[in-house]
Amino acid sequence: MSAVKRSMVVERLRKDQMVELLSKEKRLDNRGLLDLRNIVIETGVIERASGSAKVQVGNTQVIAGVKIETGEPFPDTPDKGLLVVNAEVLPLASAYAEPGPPDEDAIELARVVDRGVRESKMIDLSKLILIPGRKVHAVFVDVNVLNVDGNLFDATSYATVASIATAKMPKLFVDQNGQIKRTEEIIPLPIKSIPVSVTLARIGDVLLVDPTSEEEAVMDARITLVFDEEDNVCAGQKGQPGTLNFDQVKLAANIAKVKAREVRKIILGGITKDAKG
Amino acid sequence: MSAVKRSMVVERLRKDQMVELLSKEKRLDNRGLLDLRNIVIETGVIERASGSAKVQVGNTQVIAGVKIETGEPFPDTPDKGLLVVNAEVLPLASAYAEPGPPDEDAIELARVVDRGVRESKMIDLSKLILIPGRKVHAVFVDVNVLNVDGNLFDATSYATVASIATAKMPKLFVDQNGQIKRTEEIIPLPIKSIPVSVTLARIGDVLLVDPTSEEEAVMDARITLVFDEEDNVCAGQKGQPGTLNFDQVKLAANIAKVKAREVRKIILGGITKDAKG
Amino acid sequence: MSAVKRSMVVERLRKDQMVELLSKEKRLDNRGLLDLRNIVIETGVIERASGSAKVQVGNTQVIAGVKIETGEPFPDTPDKGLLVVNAEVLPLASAYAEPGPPDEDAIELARVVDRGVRESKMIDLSKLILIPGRKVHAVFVDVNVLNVDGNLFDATSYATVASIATAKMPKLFVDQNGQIKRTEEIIPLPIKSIPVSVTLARIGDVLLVDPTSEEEAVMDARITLVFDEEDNVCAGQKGQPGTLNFDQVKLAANIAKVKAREVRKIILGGITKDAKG
Amino acid sequence: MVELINEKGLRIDGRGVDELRPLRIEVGVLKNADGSSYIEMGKNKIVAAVYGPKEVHPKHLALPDRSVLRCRYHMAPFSVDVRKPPQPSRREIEISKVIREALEPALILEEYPRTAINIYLEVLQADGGSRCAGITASAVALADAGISMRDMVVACAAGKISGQVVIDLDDTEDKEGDADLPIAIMPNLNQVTLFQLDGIMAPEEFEKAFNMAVSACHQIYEVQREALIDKYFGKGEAGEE
Amino acid sequence: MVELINEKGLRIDGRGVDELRPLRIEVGVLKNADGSSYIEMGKNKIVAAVYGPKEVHPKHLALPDRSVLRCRYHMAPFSVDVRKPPQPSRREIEISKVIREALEPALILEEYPRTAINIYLEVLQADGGSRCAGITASAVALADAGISMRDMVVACAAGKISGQVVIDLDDTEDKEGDADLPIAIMPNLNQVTLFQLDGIMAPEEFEKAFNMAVSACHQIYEVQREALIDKYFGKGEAGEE
Amino acid sequence: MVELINEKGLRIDGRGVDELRPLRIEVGVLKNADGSSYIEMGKNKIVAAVYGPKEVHPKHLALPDRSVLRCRYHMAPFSVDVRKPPQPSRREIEISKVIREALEPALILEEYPRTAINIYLEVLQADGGSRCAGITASAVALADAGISMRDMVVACAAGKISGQVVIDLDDTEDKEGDADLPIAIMPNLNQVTLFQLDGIMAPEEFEKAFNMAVSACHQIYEVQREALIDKYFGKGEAGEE
Repeated sequence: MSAVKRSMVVERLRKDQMVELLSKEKRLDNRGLLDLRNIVIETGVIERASGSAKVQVGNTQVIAGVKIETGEPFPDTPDKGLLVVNAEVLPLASAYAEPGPPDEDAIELARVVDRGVRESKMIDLSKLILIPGRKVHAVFVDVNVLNVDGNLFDATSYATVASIATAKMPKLFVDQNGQIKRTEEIIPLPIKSIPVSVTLARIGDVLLVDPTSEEEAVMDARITLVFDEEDNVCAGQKGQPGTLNFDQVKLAANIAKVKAREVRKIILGGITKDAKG
Repeated sequence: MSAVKRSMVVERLRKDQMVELLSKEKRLDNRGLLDLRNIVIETGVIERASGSAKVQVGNTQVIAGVKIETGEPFPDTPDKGLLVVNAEVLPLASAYAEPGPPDEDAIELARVVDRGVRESKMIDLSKLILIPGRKVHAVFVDVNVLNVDGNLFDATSYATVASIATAKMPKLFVDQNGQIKRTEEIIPLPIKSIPVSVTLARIGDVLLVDPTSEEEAVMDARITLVFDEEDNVCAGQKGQPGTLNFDQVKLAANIAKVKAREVRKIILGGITKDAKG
Repeated sequence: MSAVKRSMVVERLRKDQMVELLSKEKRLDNRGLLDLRNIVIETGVIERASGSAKVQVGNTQVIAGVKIETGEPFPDTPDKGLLVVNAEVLPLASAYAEPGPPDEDAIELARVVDRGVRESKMIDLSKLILIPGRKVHAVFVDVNVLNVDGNLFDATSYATVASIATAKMPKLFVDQNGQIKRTEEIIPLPIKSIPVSVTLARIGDVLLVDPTSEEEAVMDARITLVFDEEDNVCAGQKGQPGTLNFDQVKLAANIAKVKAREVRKIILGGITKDAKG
Repeated sequence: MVELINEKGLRIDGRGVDELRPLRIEVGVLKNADGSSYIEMGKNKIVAAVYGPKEVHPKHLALPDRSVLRCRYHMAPFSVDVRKPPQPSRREIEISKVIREALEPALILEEYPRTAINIYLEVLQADGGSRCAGITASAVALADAGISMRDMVVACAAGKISGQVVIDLDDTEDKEGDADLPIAIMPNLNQVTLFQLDGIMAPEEFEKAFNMAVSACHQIYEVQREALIDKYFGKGEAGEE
Repeated sequence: MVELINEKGLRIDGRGVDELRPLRIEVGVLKNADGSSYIEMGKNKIVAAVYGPKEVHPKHLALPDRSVLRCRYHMAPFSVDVRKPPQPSRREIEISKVIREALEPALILEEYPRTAINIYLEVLQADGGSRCAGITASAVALADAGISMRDMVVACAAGKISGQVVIDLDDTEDKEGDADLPIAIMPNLNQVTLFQLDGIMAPEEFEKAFNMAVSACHQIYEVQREALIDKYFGKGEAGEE
Repeated sequence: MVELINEKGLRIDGRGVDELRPLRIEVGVLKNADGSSYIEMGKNKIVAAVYGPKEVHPKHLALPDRSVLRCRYHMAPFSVDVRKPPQPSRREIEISKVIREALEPALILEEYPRTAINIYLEVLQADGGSRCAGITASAVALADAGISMRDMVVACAAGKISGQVVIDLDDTEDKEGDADLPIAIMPNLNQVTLFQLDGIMAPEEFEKAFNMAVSACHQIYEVQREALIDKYFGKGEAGEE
């Protein structure tokens, strides 16, 4: 995913060129520094999944599927259902992706997206209990990256959120003998919040949103912030071996807060379309 | 198992020579194209196993052992016992075999042999239930290849079939408390059919049965067909990146059907000897 | 752990020099052949563990922690609790250690230490049963080697033994419903014996105790013997592709028996300090 | 036992015995891949991508006289009813192998010595016949990548359900039926490149099924052609979907 | 919900909202490592070791213009309440990555082309904030190994518990509290090298927490300095503990 | 506690305390291996194969002055009462190591620089003492492969059951007995190449057991010799079994 090995000279030239361009507030694809690429969210694309969403952010393409199973709670949270988010950058997504178990980049990706969902309390996990301490609903979200063109964090987050928000499952109940039975009723997950992720890159002295692969190849640092509907920040992560100064951190948080409101409408649009369809 | 890397020139010469010989209907070991090598089947060779068989097909040598345990049925087949067939080409079997988990060749081998047993309904899996939906017999067949000289598919199949056909286990029952108990009675597995596998190779325009390692090294394609006692075909697999034309497929099926009758007698002989012994 | 690849010429020179020195009964660190290095044993160093011990043998440094969980007994020993000893040579312990699962050296290390504890009957495993055949205490001892300077077998054994001997756990009981409950009472493990390990190296014709890394680099063979308080030998292991003659084996056993008495006092000191503390 | 063919001779989804499921193939769906395609065949939804010819890593795996072909057939965890763990199962490993062997005869690998060509299949949703759909999609992606080919490759299963020979089994028919016979052919060279069989058929049923599967392959081949023509020579006025 | 701050404004362990846990750093604790340190921060007990700069294996991973930095954060099985299996968890893999990225900006890796520098952290006992304590200890071990550095790196979390912003959360506060914001900074260059956030904070709380974490880092930096001075210039009369 | 020795001093299978189990060794049982053997010792049934000296892969593992010896001791899943998963257990890894170290002193590896010699042991059925039987069989297979040897290697255990010292423990005696002392020796050079001990013995019992194990090794050595003589100089009139 990041194993691109380029000639150092070329690398430096590309970066110089990009910094020069950015200093004029221009980007290779003609966007402004704080302009997002086009975001397309389609839900309900995989009938066999409980919930699913295909998301395009520019040429970045991901698909998420939710499976809801029953399982045992973790010993230290006997009163909560389970949420597991996995992400794989499929080998078909880029010339640099390799088959095999998720590498540290894919693990970080899944864990940051998971934190946004978990810490925003998107799913009320306390409502996913079947038999307290023994049987709970387990929500598995698997996200497959199909085409890489930068900003996997946001694309993966949007697909995860949209697939969870539109997931449906048969209502279960526990009979007198302690057996779990399913009813005919189909219900959604208990959704309390919709978290929205916004990622910025620092290249030289410039902060920009929604970086492409070409921008990520020369960026110094990446910062992702996730917000709920009340502008609370609920997850964050800096990435890459570059730094941000104190003002840049605060500026990034402010920019992300504003852009999150913009993306929120698009996500809600994608979710609602499904509810109607 | 197939990782022999030879000089391409030598490779081509060997193949030309083989094709020339075969065009005269001759083989390196003087067999006719449709002659099998000598097949020796010994059962009951491992006392600690529920069933076992050592099979030699020419210099190919394999040993199979059956273990019968109790386990849980798969959720989608709650009314069936379990059958698991594994095959390993041991590193002692050839200069090209490596220690480690089964490679794609060994996995294909095990799965094709498994299909023959499963699809012929050799074992009546519906009779292997102890507590419906919860406890069933699980039949594990492990096949170790001890010496490789071609046609592992048939040798592995014969050893698997002979070890299953002669396997014995204590009769179990479920007491009032739902505990599984063993009786003194020793019973065989519920056997309904004996599948017989026959493998052909295409080299140039010629089809031949029971290829040796030397023949496999130059073969274009391999085709395996499995038959039950009523000449029904119950499993098939083409292998190798070569093709067969439509007539060759049908011809192979006809030849295999006839040869299967011949092998059936040998397998039944090996099984019966054990029953007496 | 042993993957040091040195120039062969240097290797041979080092060995010649060492053999020469040893023939005068001298060692690089001025010890006599049968002198141990300084042994320091601190127990109770990890509050979150049920038991723990940090052991230094010269510059060799290891730390062991005990965790006591409940688990199911092995089917063939339904009337016994579980004991699992693991050892890892951490990558921070030496320039030659690598991250990753334990290699054959670390596995041998853990298994030999485990045998000493198990065969001396240090823990009365029959007293670790909660529900016969179904629930038992499982004692996990994990030993991390922090710095390698030879004689890991003895250092690991001392840390294991001291951490087990000082481990404490809440007393559990089974209520009428078959549920396992914990009481307020804190109890030690049922300790019956304290095994003591002593390792010797043969270099040339000389036997010496407690070898350093430099001595191990040139040793021909290593022999470890473990004794209980009545001078019974309860575990042994020769290592390295060198031999011992019959007299050397018997001599090693006699030396080890005597040195074990000396080490026993140090271990008991380390354990007792904790009991007071 | 489920009734798989009704008294009118129709199958559960209303098809006749020799009728294909709805089939749709799209070319060039992934920007990064050298060639790609998307297939829907019944409820199968599969993406195929080709990367290569490109350098081989590690180098000692390169062949001096031809390209090394690799294939990975993989199912998304959400593609089946019960979540599938992401690591490759034995089934996926076997299918990857037979798909590679089904495609290799059609490729002129000698044109690309010392390189590798990688085919990646991701099954987003699985129905019966996903290996056949995967082969059909892979061949299109290989063509999209511009790899030299002797012929297309196209695959379809025939089988036996409720005592009758039918083509293109769906999931229920595959599980509840009597036999499944997936094949792949090179449609112009009349060569079989994949052949598998699972389940019981009498010799005459086998021959009938084989012939029906060959015919079905020829129908699917037309859809492959149209998809490639659409991509490379345009659809005229029609939009993309 | 546990009451994490009492009516006197004190936390469970008696600390004020802007008070650090007891902190102790020791330098040079392992004989074999090129640099090492030991940190206790609350109940965290962590050993850090640095090996390098040294040859890279396998060689093709070496970089022509700088050293390759590697980091492994690992928890001992007995470091937490429920035994942790020894193989690295996803959490440990992520933390290893962010720690490496937190340290790299401070290292002048260009001075050591074609080499590797390995940082190993073993958490012998874990409390809240083990990644921060690990970064703080690693920076000291890197200095002890004599690696050229632009600045120290020092880390501390702030967070929100019982509605108040506090620093240096322990295990209970981390689990029962509302938010945790671990950061690492280069204290003289005023640059953030690690930034993570877990839990809900309003924008103004976020800014306050961030500022408090920066202040806390400066306090810890003093302890780092003293530990290194003790090692290299002696403690005068005082013993080692 | 099981009674392992009856009032007549006989063991469960009727043997005396210093009596070996039935022993059979066959040479050259596998066509492809450079050397091979098959041993039955009690209920142990083990095949040993030697491949080499041959090229080392990967090459950097080769040694300039001698051959690299490798050994894999592996149990078939059906070799024990409860099915053993095929992947190597910790026990198999340790035993592979001690067997390799038991054989290496007898081999003149300096004659084969830059090569590898691989020994593979497959335990088809396991009884007590399978590592000893495996060593005994391996040494025969190495001789069959024509590897230069300083001496044979032969192995046998002594032990303590029902308070008495005995040789060649079977499975029940191993599990129910007090101690097991497997050793391997070079019978002409009087050197110990394997030494392990499991269980409690007083010092004088230990010495007695050790001496008895050495004697037992000499008896087994005769069987090794006969098997090799049979293979290479014929059995006269007798058939192969």
